[in-house]
Amino acid sequence: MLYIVNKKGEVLKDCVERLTSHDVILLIEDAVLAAVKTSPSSVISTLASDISVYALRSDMKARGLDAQRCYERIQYVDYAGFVELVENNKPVRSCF
Amino acid sequence: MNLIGTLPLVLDVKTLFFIINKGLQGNVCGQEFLDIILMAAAFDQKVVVLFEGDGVNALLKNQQPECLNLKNMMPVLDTLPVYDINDVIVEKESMEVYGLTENELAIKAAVVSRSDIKKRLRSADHLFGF
Amino acid sequence: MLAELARDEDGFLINRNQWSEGVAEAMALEDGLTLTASHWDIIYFMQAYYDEFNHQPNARLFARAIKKKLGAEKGASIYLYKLFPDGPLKYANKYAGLPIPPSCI
Amino acid sequence: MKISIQINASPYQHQAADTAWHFIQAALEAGHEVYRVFFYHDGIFNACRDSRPPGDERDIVKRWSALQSEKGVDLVVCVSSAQRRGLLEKSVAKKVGGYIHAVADGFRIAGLGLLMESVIESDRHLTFGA
Repeated sequence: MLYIVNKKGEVLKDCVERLTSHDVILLIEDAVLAAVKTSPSSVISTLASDISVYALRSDMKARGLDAQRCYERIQYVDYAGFVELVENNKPVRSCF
Repeated sequence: MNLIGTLPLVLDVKTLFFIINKGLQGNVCGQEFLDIILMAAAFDQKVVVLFEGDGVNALLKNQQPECLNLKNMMPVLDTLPVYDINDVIVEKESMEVYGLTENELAIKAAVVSRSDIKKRLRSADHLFGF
Repeated sequence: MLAELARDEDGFLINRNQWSEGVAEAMALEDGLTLTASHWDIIYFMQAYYDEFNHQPNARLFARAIKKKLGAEKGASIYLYKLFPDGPLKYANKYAGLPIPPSCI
Repeated sequence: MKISIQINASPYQHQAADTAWHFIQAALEAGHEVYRVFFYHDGIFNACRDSRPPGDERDIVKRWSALQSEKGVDLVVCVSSAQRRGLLEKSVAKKVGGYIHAVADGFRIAGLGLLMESVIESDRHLTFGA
């Protein structure tokens, strides 16, 4: 199952609490900030290793966020990759 | 069944989950979301309505949005069985967060654990939120 | 009788308190329709549905709800259109003294 | 795959309409079919003909119109969402003395049935919201 999340805070938290094995989460829009390493660590760092975490590259770039500042587990996709995630996962839940 | 003079109309049936995770009052989006739910039933789709997160409070009795001149959506929830929408579930963990019990809910809803909901979600075709 | 009532551009009552069976008959007559027992079944159904659920169905839901309550025959489009040739949803609401549904304007 | 898109947020106020547009471009590029884009809630403001952003900014409404005229993507605005928010189809506007040019080129105003059809026909349904 694919979760598309567009903001941090409660929306991301509600979503993260419901992720289970082999789910995929894609951070878009303002949610890409959750990919950045923080102190204390963000909820993204607490996720089990069998959950794939993606961030939309153009939303990172637009906000000046560099992959080097982000958790190592984050994978990056462009819009073509976004489409592939949608194609390869069902169902899709948009969290906004 | 009357098949004579009737075109064989085969409508695909999909399983659609409608997730209510916020209140139904305060803005018109909840009201408009209910319209989609009812419409899905009118198209003979398999409809599941799920209340979770803050949305469990949308089931509270005694909501009085009329005091703000807002339309009360609680009676509209009572139309669900009219359109044969009987698969209404509410997440157990969210009920616990707010200390709610089943008899505090305005409509009949099955209390289901987060993990069992997840199993059902995985078999859905499309998920809707608002 | 109709002249003194506040109504919108489609002739719908602005204030349902002014509704009576006589008003419904007059509004229908103005549209060239004489209400029969079959019309009243639908009109009373609309009023009861609105009072119970605080909701106005669209055309598809309307037929569905009637089918559920009054049986498949009365919920059939052909039957409803025979009763209200210019649009069952719009005119059933109108003669019931209810607001005009968004899709009917 | 066939993709159905729903847009729930107004343009400019939020990124949803931009994200949806970029997603649709990529989906078409990859050879997928975008069955329909359905504008709901405040998403109906994506169809406002008189939106006039400054000349050096993206024109979201024109971009949608172009998607329809160049790629043939069906753009449908929900009639009840639109009427509530003051966006009237020409014939309705004429009747009530409203503004008859409100809806931009390439959009059509219709009911929720078209959303349901789009959802039933499509392999994926994606909602973009605020």
